[in-house]
Amino acid sequence: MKQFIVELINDRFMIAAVLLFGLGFMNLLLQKNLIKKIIGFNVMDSSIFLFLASQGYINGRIAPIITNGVFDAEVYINPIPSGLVLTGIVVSVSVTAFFLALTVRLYGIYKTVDFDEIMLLINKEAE
Amino acid sequence: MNVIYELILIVFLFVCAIGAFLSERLLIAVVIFMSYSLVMSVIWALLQSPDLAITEAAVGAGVSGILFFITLKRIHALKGTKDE
Amino acid sequence: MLPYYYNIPAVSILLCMISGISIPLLSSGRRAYRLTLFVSATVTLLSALLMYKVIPLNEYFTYMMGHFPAPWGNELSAGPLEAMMGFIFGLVMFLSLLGGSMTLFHDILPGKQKFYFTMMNMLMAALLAMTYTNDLFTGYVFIEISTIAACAIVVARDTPKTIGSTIRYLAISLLGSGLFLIGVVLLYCITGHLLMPNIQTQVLRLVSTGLYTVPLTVVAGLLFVGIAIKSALFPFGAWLPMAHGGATTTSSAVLSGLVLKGYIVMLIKIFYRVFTIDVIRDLNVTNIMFACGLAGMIYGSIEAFREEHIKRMLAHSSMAQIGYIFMGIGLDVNLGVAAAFLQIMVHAFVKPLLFLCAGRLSEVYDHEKSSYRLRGSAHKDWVAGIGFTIGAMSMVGIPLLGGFAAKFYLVTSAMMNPAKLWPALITLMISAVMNALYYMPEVIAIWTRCELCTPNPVESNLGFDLISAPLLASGVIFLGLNGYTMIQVIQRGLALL
Amino acid sequence: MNIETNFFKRLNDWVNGEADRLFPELHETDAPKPPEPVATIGPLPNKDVLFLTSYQAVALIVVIGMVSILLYTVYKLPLFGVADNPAVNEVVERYVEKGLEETGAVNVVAGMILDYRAFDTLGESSVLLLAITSVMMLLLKDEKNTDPDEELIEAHEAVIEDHNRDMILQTMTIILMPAIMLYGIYVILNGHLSPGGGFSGGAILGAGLILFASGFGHNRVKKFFNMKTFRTLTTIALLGYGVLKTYSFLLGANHLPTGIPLGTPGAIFSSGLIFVLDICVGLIVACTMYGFFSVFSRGEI
Repeated sequence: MKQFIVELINDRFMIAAVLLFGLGFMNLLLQKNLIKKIIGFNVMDSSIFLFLASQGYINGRIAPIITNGVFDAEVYINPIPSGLVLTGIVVSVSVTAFFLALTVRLYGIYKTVDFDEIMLLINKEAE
Repeated sequence: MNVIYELILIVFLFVCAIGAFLSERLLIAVVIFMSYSLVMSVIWALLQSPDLAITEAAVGAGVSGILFFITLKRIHALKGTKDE
Repeated sequence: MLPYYYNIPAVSILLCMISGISIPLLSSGRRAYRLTLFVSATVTLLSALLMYKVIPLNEYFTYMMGHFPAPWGNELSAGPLEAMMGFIFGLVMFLSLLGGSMTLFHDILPGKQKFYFTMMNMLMAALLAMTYTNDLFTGYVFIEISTIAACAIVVARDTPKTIGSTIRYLAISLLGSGLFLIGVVLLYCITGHLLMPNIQTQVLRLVSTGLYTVPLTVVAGLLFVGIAIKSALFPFGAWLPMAHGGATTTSSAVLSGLVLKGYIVMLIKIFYRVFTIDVIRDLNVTNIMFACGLAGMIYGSIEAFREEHIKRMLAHSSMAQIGYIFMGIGLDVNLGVAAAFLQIMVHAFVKPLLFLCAGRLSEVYDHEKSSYRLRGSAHKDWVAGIGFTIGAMSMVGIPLLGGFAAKFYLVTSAMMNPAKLWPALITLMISAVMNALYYMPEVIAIWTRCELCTPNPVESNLGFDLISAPLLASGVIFLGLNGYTMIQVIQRGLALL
Repeated sequence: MNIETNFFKRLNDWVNGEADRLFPELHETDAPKPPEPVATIGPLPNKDVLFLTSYQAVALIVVIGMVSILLYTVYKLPLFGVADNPAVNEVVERYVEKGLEETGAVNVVAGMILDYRAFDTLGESSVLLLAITSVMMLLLKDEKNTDPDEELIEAHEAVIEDHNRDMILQTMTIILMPAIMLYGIYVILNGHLSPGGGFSGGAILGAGLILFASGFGHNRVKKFFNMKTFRTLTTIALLGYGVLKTYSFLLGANHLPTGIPLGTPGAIFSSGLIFVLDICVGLIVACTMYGFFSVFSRGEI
């Protein structure tokens, strides 16, 4: 049991990322309000990036800025994940902006932000 | 020493995430979400990736927070504030 | 020095991106339309040149983007299959733009037409990059580009229904790309690489040493589910009919003809170049594909049968065709995957033809969409009538047409796999009958004379009458006639992957 | 005494967002009520209720299944923060060791983003362009998305805004504005030397512009930053990025030297192309972030 706790503490970021992903994913699906859905989507996305960036970290090493001529790789952490996550953060911001723009337009038309209500109104219009 | 900081921050992340979804007023949910992305940028700093910390702080809390506020204003969800 | 045609993949992707970026500088929507037409035409010619060079030599090359070789910099990889897909993407994009231009300029407000063409160019670049990429994270970035661009061209029509269906489409396909990203991240954790050949060496080492087998199966599952969500396979395809039904004719033609296929081509490439197809078969991901494919064929056909709105009926039938493709891949036989590829190519020609002709036919009775009231519309617009008839017959599987060739090779590949023979044959038979049950009444309806209807005059759109309908129809007939040579070329290409 | 209780009561009310305010006399002009929801939904037909509840049950099962699968895989993955996990291989070694001499960038991450894997970042910047284009496609004012009572509320608010400019916000903007802009420009220019780079610097500049617009109103910003300058800036920056990168892609692939000097590491004008690309990416991100704000709040840039 103690060994399990030590391992839990050691892998804290990955477990936190997976649980946050579950939380965000659940809210993306179950929340009725569109704004809450978008927050859920943001939580889900940033948890994936937390998982990726925590893969790059190596204990006891510093950020990959080459300072005063120290070149060997044992001093710095792995730079690739932070490069990928940088791209990911900007992608998730632009997608959130698109999502919010759609919500504003939907409110303009249906005067409600409740996703199920909107879908029912659309189906009612379709017949 | 770092481990304790990170554990506290992770607990705070969970508190923010759950708080953002349980709060019934949207304004509070957005504010809590901005603090969530602020804590996330502190975690990036602790994980030795400063680029991400600056970007997440400026983009996560800054710009997407503002976009959320304007959307709330446009869907008349700001109860009792200047908008009313 | 590299032979000159090695640069074609990179040039065609960058050409589309730069033209997409520079469209805001143009003054009017029309000019942006002409630029997009020119760019898709050049991409078609370039890919044709690449096909002409690569297929006889049966050559597969990788192309370094920038100064740094494989594991360090980005890379593109092209072979006969990718060249063919690039050619089809360019050609069908060109023809759908040309064919649907009338409704395009009618549906979208003048101020916003330029935005629409930026989206089209970027979608073109994303489709090409997804087929040519040799790097998983570049694949993810271009999947995001194609998601935003696809949702934007659906919402370009600005009616309440399209906005509602777009938000659902965006939410579900973001879920799909999120799962795909988790797959790429997990793969990076266990293999340490992002470039497909390097990952393959690591994966084969892991499989042989039996290390990390659980993460490997989860990664294969996640990549499959992510792409299945985005290409509207059966359980995940709820967003497709509303999104494709409501959009303008060109958008729905491009969406159901090309965008759904771009993801599947990337999945096939990942399965062949990252996991190698036998590893995938051991992880029995292909059985899930087979089951979902069968269910998709039945569900899509039943929904299309019940549908009254002609465009939504076509959207449902694309869900059924996606089921065909995944069933082909799931047959565990190389000929099955080749037949799936042929089905992709046939469907990339047939569906835009059907959407364009349906759009023109519905204009005869001032945008009347219900199939019952489209009676006798073919007499007023006979080009669209003939095009629709050819497309419907190919979907039903009349010999000498593309649909028949694809179904024929699906059946022969099912024969080669006795375990999955009977379910495949039965579902193929049922869905062929269902296809006939909802396409044939359509064809009969548009050709029966109708005295008391009041069709309004049809403005002739030369681009549609002279170029796009004939070319799409001849593409279908060409694929139907020499299906055998196509299967040979595809199988050689698959062997090279 | 009653001023405090009154004051604290009002402060408490104000924080909780009740109608009463600290200084009620300033805002007694009442804005017209927002319109009632147009289509009210009666009690849901039981078919939909069944669908909704079953949807929620299935969604819950899917989420719990997904989380348990991922937890089990995390349990099997290499440990966190260990030096010999498979991700630390010859790829990382080359980025760190030869990164400085090959790209000239002291900040290895910036070198990796803008030189080793520049194709991803080109895709990335076009994602930004797509996002702002799609938001403009949805929210730019035209006959389809403007309705009269929305206009009324907005016109009314413009009147309120012009009357009592928020003194606190304006003075703070005057103080903060130079600092933010300078810091943003510093982060962009030193992208290859210190942490930061195009994305973060651009976001800071964008946030600075947003602060200025919310402090002094859109018309002041429109003097120097309207739709035309927005369009030319983003297109020139992205075209610059695309053309420069196409030049270096095509030459690099054919093993031809691009002849761009890498300069002395550590100096501002070092690392050849990365410096220029950082400025382009910074411009794109700044304009897009400000574009999001103004299209969302005003419907035009």
